[in-house]
Amino acid sequence: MHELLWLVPTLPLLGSVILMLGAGRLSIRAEAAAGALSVGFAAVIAFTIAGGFLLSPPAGAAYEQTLWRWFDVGGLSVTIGLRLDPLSLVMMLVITGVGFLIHLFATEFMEGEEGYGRFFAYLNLFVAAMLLLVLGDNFLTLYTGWEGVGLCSYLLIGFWWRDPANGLAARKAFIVTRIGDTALLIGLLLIASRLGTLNIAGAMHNAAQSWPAGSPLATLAAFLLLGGAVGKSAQLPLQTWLPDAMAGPTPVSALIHAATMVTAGVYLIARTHALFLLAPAAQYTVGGIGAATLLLAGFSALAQNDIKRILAYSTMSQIGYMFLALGVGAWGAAMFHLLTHAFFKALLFLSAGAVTMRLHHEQDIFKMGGLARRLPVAFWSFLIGSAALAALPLVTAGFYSKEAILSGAWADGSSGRVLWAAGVFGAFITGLYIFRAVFIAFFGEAHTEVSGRYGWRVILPLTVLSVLSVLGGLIELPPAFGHVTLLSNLLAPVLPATKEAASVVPLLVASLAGLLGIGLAAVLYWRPARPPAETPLWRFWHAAAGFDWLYGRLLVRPVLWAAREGADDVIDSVYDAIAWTARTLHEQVRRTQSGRVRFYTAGLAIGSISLIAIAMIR
Amino acid sequence: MNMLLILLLLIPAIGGVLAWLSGARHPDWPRWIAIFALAADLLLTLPLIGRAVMPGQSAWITSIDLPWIPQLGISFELNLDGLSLVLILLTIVLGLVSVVISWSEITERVGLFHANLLWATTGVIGVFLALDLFLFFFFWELMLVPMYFLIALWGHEHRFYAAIKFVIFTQGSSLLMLVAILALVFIHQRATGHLTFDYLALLGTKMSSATAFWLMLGFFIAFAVKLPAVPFHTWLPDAHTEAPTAGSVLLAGVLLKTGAYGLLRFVVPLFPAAAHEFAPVAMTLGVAGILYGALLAFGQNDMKRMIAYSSVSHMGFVLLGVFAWNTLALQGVVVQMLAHGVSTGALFILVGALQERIHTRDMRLMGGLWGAMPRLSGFGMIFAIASLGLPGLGNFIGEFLILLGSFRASVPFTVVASLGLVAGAAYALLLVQRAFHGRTTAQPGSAKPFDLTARHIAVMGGLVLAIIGLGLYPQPVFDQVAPGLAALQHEGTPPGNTPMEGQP
Amino acid sequence: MNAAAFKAFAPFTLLGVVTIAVMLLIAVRRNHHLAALSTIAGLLLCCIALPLAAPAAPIAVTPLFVVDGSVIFYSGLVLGSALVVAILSYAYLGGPEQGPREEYYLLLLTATLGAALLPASVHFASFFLGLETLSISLLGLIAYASPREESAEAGIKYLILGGASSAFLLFGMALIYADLGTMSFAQIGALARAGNPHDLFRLVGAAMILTGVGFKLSLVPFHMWTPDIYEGAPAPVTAFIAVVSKIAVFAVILRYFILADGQADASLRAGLAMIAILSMLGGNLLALMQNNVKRLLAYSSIAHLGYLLVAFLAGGALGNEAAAYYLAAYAVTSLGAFGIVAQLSTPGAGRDADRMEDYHGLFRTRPFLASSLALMLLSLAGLPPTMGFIGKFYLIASGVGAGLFWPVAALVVGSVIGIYYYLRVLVAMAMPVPAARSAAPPATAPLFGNVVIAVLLALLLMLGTYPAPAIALIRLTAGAVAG
Amino acid sequence: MNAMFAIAAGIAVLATVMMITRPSAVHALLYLTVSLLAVAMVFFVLGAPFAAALEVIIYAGAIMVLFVFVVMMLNIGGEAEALENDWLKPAAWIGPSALALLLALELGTLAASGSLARPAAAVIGPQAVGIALTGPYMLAVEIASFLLLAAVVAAFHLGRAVMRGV
Amino acid sequence: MTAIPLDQGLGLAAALFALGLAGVLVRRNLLFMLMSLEVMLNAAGVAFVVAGARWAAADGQIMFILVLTFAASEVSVGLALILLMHRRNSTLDADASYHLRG
Repeated sequence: MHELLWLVPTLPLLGSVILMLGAGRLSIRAEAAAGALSVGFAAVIAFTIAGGFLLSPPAGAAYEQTLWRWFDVGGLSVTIGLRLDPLSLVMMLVITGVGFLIHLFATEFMEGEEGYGRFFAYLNLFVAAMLLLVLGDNFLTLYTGWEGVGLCSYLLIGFWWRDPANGLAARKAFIVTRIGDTALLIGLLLIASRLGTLNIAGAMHNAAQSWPAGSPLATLAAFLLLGGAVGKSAQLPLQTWLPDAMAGPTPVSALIHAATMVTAGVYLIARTHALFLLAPAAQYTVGGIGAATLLLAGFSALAQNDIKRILAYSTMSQIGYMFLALGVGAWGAAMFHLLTHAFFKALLFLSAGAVTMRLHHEQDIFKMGGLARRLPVAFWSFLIGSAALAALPLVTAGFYSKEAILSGAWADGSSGRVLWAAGVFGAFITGLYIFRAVFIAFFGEAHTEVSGRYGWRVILPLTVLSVLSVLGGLIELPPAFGHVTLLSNLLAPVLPATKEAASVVPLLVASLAGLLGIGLAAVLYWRPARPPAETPLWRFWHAAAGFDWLYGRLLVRPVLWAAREGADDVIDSVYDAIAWTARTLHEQVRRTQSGRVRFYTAGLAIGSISLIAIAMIR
Repeated sequence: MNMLLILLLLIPAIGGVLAWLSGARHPDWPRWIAIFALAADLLLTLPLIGRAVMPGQSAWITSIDLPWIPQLGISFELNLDGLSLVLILLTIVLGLVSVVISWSEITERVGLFHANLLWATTGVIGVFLALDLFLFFFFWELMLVPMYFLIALWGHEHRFYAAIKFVIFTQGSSLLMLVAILALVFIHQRATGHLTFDYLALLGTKMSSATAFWLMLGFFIAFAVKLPAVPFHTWLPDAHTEAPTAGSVLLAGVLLKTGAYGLLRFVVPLFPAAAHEFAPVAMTLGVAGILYGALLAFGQNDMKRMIAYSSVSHMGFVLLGVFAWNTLALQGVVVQMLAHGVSTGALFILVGALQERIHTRDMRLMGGLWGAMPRLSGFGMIFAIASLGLPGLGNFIGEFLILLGSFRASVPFTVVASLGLVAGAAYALLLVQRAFHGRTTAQPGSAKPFDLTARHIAVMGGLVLAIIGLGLYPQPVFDQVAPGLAALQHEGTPPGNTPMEGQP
Repeated sequence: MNAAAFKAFAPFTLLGVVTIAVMLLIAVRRNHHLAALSTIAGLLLCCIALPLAAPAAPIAVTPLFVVDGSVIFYSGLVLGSALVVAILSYAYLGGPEQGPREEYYLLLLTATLGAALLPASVHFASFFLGLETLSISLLGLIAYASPREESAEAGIKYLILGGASSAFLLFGMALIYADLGTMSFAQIGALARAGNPHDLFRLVGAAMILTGVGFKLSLVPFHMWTPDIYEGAPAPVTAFIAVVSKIAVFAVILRYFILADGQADASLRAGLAMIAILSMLGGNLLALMQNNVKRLLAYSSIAHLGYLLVAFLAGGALGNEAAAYYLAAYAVTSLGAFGIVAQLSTPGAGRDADRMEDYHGLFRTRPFLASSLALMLLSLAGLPPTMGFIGKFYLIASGVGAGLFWPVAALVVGSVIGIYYYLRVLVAMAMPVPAARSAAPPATAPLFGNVVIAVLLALLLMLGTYPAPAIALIRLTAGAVAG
Repeated sequence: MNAMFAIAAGIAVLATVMMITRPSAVHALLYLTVSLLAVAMVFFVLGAPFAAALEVIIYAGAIMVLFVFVVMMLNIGGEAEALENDWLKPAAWIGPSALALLLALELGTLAASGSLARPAAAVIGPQAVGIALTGPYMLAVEIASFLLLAAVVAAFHLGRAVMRGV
Repeated sequence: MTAIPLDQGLGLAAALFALGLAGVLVRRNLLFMLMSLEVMLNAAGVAFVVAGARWAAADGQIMFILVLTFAASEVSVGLALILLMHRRNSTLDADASYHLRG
């Protein structure tokens, strides 16, 4: 069964190629079928493989499949190969499973849009690239997937190409993440040069062999990889692109900017945790970045009115939790949260999409209102998602995964306590901002017309994801609740065990913080009157602490200025000057050709007199 | 007597004459003659592929050495190794592409056009084959003339200016090279009493390090101009912009490669110590080219100019890689050359097609072309992202290996150079945004722009396959050029240095 | 003068006889075709006779002359070029009646005689006489009466400037004679090498001779007459001045400096190097934006003579070979270029086809001539596959071999400037045909001329791609002068 | 110093100075003739009677007659003289004269460097010259005849053009 | 009959030569220029005769004869040209017509 692994990324790729080549020739139904079914089949195969994997794990808990030798140059051999181990297995399941659901949703959501086939071509390509990213057995394959998802993200954010604003957002996303990618690439160069291989497992092995803990090279390498991770996962300081990325169609936001691609950074760090263990400084930084991002994003989410932007900031914030978990060595917890987050965030986006597709793409929560009764399906889905996001204790998946993170942080000594505190405060904010959105959008007076009905292709994904958001947490329960460790067991061969807090106190505090947030939201926004006043503080958080402004001044404007001013190529003016000199000299010497014979004779005489002088002086 | 290499030169040369003569009566004959000539060349070359890849064999696949000007120690010496072979294949293929895409663009003086095209191809093939320094110089100069005519006669508005600029830059620098060649030959003659222009004999000529430096510089400048490296690049945007599409394709795809080839074949092996001393300067120029080219590409409004500056940026990688001088970097250079030839050539073809349809290259007048020409735009997108170095496409392999190689030679240069990847993304996506995306503007001068024709689609499809092939399975290229590069590397490593090879 | 010497000198005697014969023919019957064809035949005869004299070489013919390999090469080049000019003249003058044309051929023959004798001269007397026979004949040719206004003006300029330069030349000779008591090159060299206390006379004398020679070779700063006379003279005469007189004078000065050992002197070398550099840069700069093709070629010839001086300065076997090859290349190319100008012109038109506008659209209207001119220009620019390319390579080789840094640098810079204006002409030929110009081709019968140009073109390409035979010939003949 | 030489040389120089400064062509020609005659005297003193004779006969005689003939043909009158006076402003002659002076200085310095041996006093008569002319210089005479032929043809042709009024 | 020192003879030649040059440079009338040219050539002839006297050889005088030949040729052709010029332009001003320039 494992032998079919190569089909998992290939099927979506095939779907994409078919859609591209068939552009303009296929019917809408065929396009929808090609788009959704290719991922569906991939999911089926993935789940079958997973079943096989769980029932009879291969030796070393990893299955490797080499497709072909990419290149072998100067002692560096790189293959295009896939590696299935528990970590990539989890990721593969999320990508294909959630991916399929979102594709299904999109076939209905995108109906009537121009470029229907193109949309699915890009989306399929994305799935293929994402699968390559997580399945690749070496850094270069990973990087290929990494860049591939970046490209697809670019293409999909700018899917509605007629509006230049979308193009700008798309380019911003690509270029900002490319900055991180470049750091990653340099990291790969370092690894390839110093460790002699780009195979991930091999490199990790060699690193542990040749680099002592805390060695500068290991730290440097870890920081470079972290650079890539923060770019892709929209963490500080490369977080600015994610909110703008919401310009893409909502299924895109759900798939790429919530469930899968943005978690690639988390995956990367988890994948290379051996390196981070050698570089404590880098690991602390990971945790610090996570904590800072989750707070920053939480506050920013509070100051947004656009439902998708709220969700975007919440994504940043939740990935911050995952980073925090990675920073404190709670590897399993990070992956657990990644998993549950994929469910409930996809659910949130899809239900938000389900709302907006009935509201003529109105995304301002203050223009919604009272939707709970009019769009019950969307309401319940959104509510379940919000509860999971706010980690409503006991009944949601988000609760268990977030508790796992916070418990890991609590257990990680004094610096972990600080991060724990940040996480708890973040939990409070999360409850506040998401239920602010729930109350404003779904309760109170209606402001906008609602039209149409949902088809099964919308309802089915919402239902499945709702179920997963509720029950998904049960695979991993803390000691206080029966200590189920299905996921940890699965991941045990690839990730070190997570430290867990023995005490119940932190758990209670964190639960209470979330509830407090929800409660405060209920108090404040049960009867929302009008959009918030634009105080300086509000503007500050609305603009996510002004990073865009700062980067604009520091980087974008100078480059634009230089490009505009330098467009005529200053170097060329040097050559122009030479040409001008030649022409001027020509004009000057040409005057000597006056046509007057006496002048010419004088020239002759002068020449001769000079020659005689040279001969006489010598 | 192995006539193969001579045939390789004779067929396009004679084809050129025939094309010229036949053009007066039958406008289509020159096209077919050109296609047949190039196809015949291709057929001759194909059996050579895969030869001399076994270790332990001589790097030369085939060679020929005829007396030419025996009085001056000059012989008609052609040698083919994997590197030459790969570049010749690129030349022939892009030559064919040029013929096909000129079918509807060139309607005046068809005979002369194809004659020049074939002669330029002849010159370039000669450059890649010649191992006698004089013969090399002969071909080096020979390719200049038809290229000049291609730009000056069939170019756009400022074609004369651009063509003359092109010739003056190249000619000025190549005369420096001639002086250096002669000085080298005389030094060799004084040392051995033997007057010869044979490259293989001149390898390892002993001279003082100051002399070696100046001679190396003479060669370097000639190749740096052709490459082009900052600050000798300014002819390129003009030449590219004003040339007809086929001219731009040949310029970008093939002519620039002769500069890189010269650096590889001559500069470093002939003057190993001087070249290694000079490497930091050359790498600085390379990095400067990468960033400066990208910045200027970003600032252009003329689409062809933008692509031209992107070429400067890409060739900066080549310069960086050559002077990193290790297997990884050199292999990267080869792939980068091929990939740049394909991707930039393709972009020029698209701009040409676009200009044929909407009569402008100014991106301020474009926008939203995706609606009217989805195929053209789709291809444009593919090659734009190829040129920004997306993994899976050929350019990435080149850039990655160059960076990996140069990382071993110098970390700071590599780090700065990799910023070029970000800059590349900036201009490539801007191109896509300004031309294909955004609001549809009124297209000047055309009622209804039509999408690519079948002929163009076939060509572009082929180029897409080529760039993907290079990106996903470049190993045949590596195998093909490895022996040649190994020999070069052996020559080009100064005795004191241990080659930066083997286990990393 | 014994029999062997007489035999060796026979080609020159023959040329004299031909001149007299043509004169008598004209006296008997004035006919353009007759005069032209007899001149052409006579020159052809001389060309054939020259190699037949080879077995006797090297041999001294009175103290004034010598016949050796170098003479056979350079005089052969002179005679061949004169033959080409004669044929071009026949085509040029072959139009409708414009007055007497027969004397033209007579003057052409005397000029050729003077020029052909120069490479053989080894004495001031023969040097001077050959030079002045050439000059006086040229004076007549330049001013050759025609409706063209400029001819007379050009003649006057040549008269005054040529006279002044000849005076300088003579005075210089007198100084050397006063010092050394001999006018034979070889004896001067012997005395100079023996160590003469009054070197100053010899050097100043050489400087003044250089003035006269520099004038004839149109080297900066003695060059100013060149464009005016080139423009004013009829096109075939321009070709004659540009090629024949240059070859002859260069050959004699080469011999003088080799025999009299002038190259060994540092100050003279410095002066020559300066002249070379000034000529290369000045000539090219003057030509840069020139819009008259004849003037442009004139300026370019200034530069080319400057290039030649590099080989001259380099000396040695390689320098002499380079000079010989470059002169041959220059002869073929310039004859071709001016020949094409002549082919496009008629004396009846009032002026020659020398404005840039006359060349617009030439690729379309006269494809053969345009393509030929294009190749000639490429050769002048030193681009392959032409003789000019090999020639320039040879020159740079000699310069580099002799370590002449500054002259070689000037050569490179000059060549780069040169490219610009040669290509300007190419560009002009590629321009659209101006509507105003009448499409009627010139009235002359250009067949002869076209054949000659085709032959030159063939030479240009053959020796440009396979120069080995030419180099072998030069080694056999002109290389011998390196004594 | 030989007095004869000094006087003749002085007359030659003075007459030449006069010649180049006279506005009237006829006056200038006369001065030139005087100068040439003085030079003939110098030749005689130098022991070259044949050269002296030729100087008188050909230069002062034949060539000057040609000039006179042309001056008469052109009928240059007072109007032209006024024009010449106008042209002979200091501004016009100072520069060229300085140039000529410089040349004179150079050549004078050279001559006065004086290291050349004083020649033996000997007369080289017509006979010696004749023998040399028919001996080593035989071909020179032949070529000189072609020089004259060329001059005759050219002058004839141009003169005929003058007559035809082209 | 005493021998004249060479420097004096050459001095005379130099003076005449320079004067001739001055004449060519100063005068605008073509006739005068031609006359001045004759002076220059004559000066060269003087130099030859002086040199010949030094070496007591016929060569100097022979060169003088050749110079004379040349001078005569030059004058004859030159005068014909001047006549032609005058016929066309009605002036002898050397600066009057200079179409050929640039």
